[in-house]
Amino acid sequence: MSLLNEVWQAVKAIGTGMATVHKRVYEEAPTEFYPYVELDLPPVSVQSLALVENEDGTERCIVCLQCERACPSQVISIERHRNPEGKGFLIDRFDIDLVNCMYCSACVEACPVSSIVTIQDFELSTYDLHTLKADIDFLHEQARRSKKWYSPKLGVEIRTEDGRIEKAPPEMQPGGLAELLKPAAEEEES
Amino acid sequence: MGLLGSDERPRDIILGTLDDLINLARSRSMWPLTFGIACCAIEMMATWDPKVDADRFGMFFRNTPRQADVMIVSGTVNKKLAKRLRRLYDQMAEPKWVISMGACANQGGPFRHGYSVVEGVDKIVPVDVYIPGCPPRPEALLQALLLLRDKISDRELRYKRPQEIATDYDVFAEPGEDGRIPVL
Amino acid sequence: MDLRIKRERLFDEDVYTVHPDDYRALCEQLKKDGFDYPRAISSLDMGYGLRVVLQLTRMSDLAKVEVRTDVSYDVAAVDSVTDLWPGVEWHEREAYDLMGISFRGHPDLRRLLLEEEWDLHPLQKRYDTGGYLIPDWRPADWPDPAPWQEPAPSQEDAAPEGGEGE
Amino acid sequence: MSSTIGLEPVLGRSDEMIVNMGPQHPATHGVLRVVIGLEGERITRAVPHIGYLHRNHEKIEESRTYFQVVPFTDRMDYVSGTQNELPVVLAVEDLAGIEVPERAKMIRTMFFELFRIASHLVWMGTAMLDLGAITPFLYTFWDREIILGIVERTAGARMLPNYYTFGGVRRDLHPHFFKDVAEFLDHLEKRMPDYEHLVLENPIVHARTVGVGVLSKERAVARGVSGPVLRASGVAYDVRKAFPYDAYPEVEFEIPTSDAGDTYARFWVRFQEIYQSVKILRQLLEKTPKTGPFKGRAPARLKISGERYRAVENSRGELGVYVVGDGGDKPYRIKHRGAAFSNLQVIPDLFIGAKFSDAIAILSSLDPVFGEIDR
Repeated sequence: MSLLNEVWQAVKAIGTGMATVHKRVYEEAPTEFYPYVELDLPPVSVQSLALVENEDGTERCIVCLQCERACPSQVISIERHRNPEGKGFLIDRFDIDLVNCMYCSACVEACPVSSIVTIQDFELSTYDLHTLKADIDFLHEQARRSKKWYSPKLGVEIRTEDGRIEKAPPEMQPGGLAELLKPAAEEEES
Repeated sequence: MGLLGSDERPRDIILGTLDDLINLARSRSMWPLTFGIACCAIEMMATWDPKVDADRFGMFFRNTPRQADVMIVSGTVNKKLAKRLRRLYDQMAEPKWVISMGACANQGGPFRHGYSVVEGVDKIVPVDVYIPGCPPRPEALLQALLLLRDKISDRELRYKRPQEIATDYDVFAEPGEDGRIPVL
Repeated sequence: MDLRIKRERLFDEDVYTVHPDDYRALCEQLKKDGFDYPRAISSLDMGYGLRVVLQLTRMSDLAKVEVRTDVSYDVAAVDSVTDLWPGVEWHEREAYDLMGISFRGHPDLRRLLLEEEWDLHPLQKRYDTGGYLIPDWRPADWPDPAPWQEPAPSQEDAAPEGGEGE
Repeated sequence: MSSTIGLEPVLGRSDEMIVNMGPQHPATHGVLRVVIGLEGERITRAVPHIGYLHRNHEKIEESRTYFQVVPFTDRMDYVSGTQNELPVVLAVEDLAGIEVPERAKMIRTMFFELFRIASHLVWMGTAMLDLGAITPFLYTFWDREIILGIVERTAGARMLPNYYTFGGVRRDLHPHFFKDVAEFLDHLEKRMPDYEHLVLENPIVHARTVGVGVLSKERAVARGVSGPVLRASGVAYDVRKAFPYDAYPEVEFEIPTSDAGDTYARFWVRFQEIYQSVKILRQLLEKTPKTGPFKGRAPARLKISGERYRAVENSRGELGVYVVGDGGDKPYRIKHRGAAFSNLQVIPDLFIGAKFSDAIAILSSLDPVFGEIDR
């Protein structure tokens, strides 16, 4: 009898397994077909770093070296000199070693003017590592290419079709729920 | 080799097309080695999950280096692991390629200041494609695999990689007097 | 029992600072008191010597206790407690590996994380090259260990707390 | 019992065969190496070798400020993401006296439980892969991607988000977070019966795990194991209940335990933990205020003196940290107590006497993650 029982167990197990798997056949496949379909990543997603300029092309960065101090991986190196006319500093060199960066966005948290931002461009694989030693031109280019970026002080910003920089609507912002709920509450009061 | 690889070769020679054909076959059936090291290994597994699904490109994991073409170094390589990694590389059959995945494998990443971490897997094995990120998202690995596919299909037909890595690591399996690589 | 102990209360746990010679006796006492769950053995480089910190829990009432003992660099060894709590086996090996504290009576005191050929204990502060870039791992390139070592303070003199019992 | 390395394990006895498993082995979940002595099918000796992923966390963290330490801790137990950050954050908050808003605690707890589910899903997929089943891997990673998507929308990264900080979390929740999590929980509850069919009720799993690798209660406690491995041996020890932290005192949940102590019991306990996590998350979705402060006041330069051991219950067990501050902005010493580190010590206990094929099942039931073991 035990043999029969075992055969029955085996048949039952195969049946259960097949039935369970069979249910999924009719579900929609979650495959995103990456290289053929462009990926829409959340705007806060940290895939790379960039250095944003103002709309008029001037530098947002005030070279305060906060990001260099905050970096846990110690990949940011900046050289600066005092502005001969006016206040502040000017950049001599602004390098981020994107190879060794751990993409923790600590530099973005530290930046007081939201100049250094996180962007969603993850397609940085390369045959040659030297292309990832980002200098200031590389970082500006990254910012010009990207449509949206994130920094904690200003939230998500987007670049419009005509090149202007705007704040993204609240449903894209972290913490945007507060703004989304606000009008509803006011309507209830009124 | 020179004829096959050079640009001056006559286009109408049938060898050229065979060359391309073999490269096409190789580039469309890259079989990576199941060798997860650290955080990136989880993302490497996720590249083969239903969402990203690298199976679409004819890539399947092989558990033994003898059957694998591509080694994905997915994580920090330290000095203790370096010898083993090199041995796995030596065990893979030619032609073979290496993808360095993530900051640690590229240049030691955030751990490069430590005492036991190798600053870059390219000190141990020759690397074809580097992926930045910590860890790179699965699509980034897929992009790197596609880059490698382009590289394989564009390049000349190679049976053996030249010994381009010179290093002071005493981790290489040097052939002994009888020409065989010594075992542990 | 006549143990050289200092006892204090820190947050929610009892902390015993004990002379290294009495470390084993205290651990036996704690084992008898029902502390059956070993959480961890930590090790510190105190500047004047090395410290072993053993953390225990009693499963019945979840009381936590911490045992500290300071040893000098010269005699960096305490008795192993592996036979009391087998769970500290790897923790002791790790402390030996990274901090250079030997555990007398440990059944299998080998390096755990580093390779057997290494002859340095990297978590000691003397292997700190400015807290930044550690250039090379080979022992020849490490800083000369001579200056920090002299004069080697004796255990009772150097320990600011503990040593003499109360 | 004591494992000696020398010529003996290499040469073996005349009736013994030495098999080397790892560091490259598809079933070791990383870079574990176990030297196994066999007599026929029976394992007579098992010597685990670790350290192939030793990346000197503790030394590097001594040269980083407290804020910079947090992203490093992410890389320890890389399957369970933010869970690793919490012990350091809690210990420093204790020492510096930083107040955490209630809402921040709840957000932290929600992420903690989301990552517990994610980690157990990874375990389920890889454990079944070890036992020869490929389909559960595809299904669990499918579901795990949903969790990672939720995490990425708020925290910015999928796996290692560096989300917790001293006094709360780094940024506020995404507007759709509550909806996303609720949807995911509904989805998971629909999927869980499938997983039970494929894993717990699977006769092959039964045949390979029931009665295999039994760890007695006393041995488990003495070996210092924690988490599901300890609870499968019948000890109801859970840091979330024993030494509550964050929002755990405010939610109701049970500690699933099993008295069997075998591999199947460890599988079963992890399943029940997923159910408990779902229960906790449902309560927190109700309780958490939609808006409010997500971060308390923390000084920009933390200077800390004193020492503190804090532990949390991560997916593998008690993840502790022993922070020693000397008054500077960098820790004097940080010692991480890895949960899987202690759990893995039982390899000789469980392996010896088992069959060789059982070794794979036992190892997958321990669920080691080497970032945390080797650190």
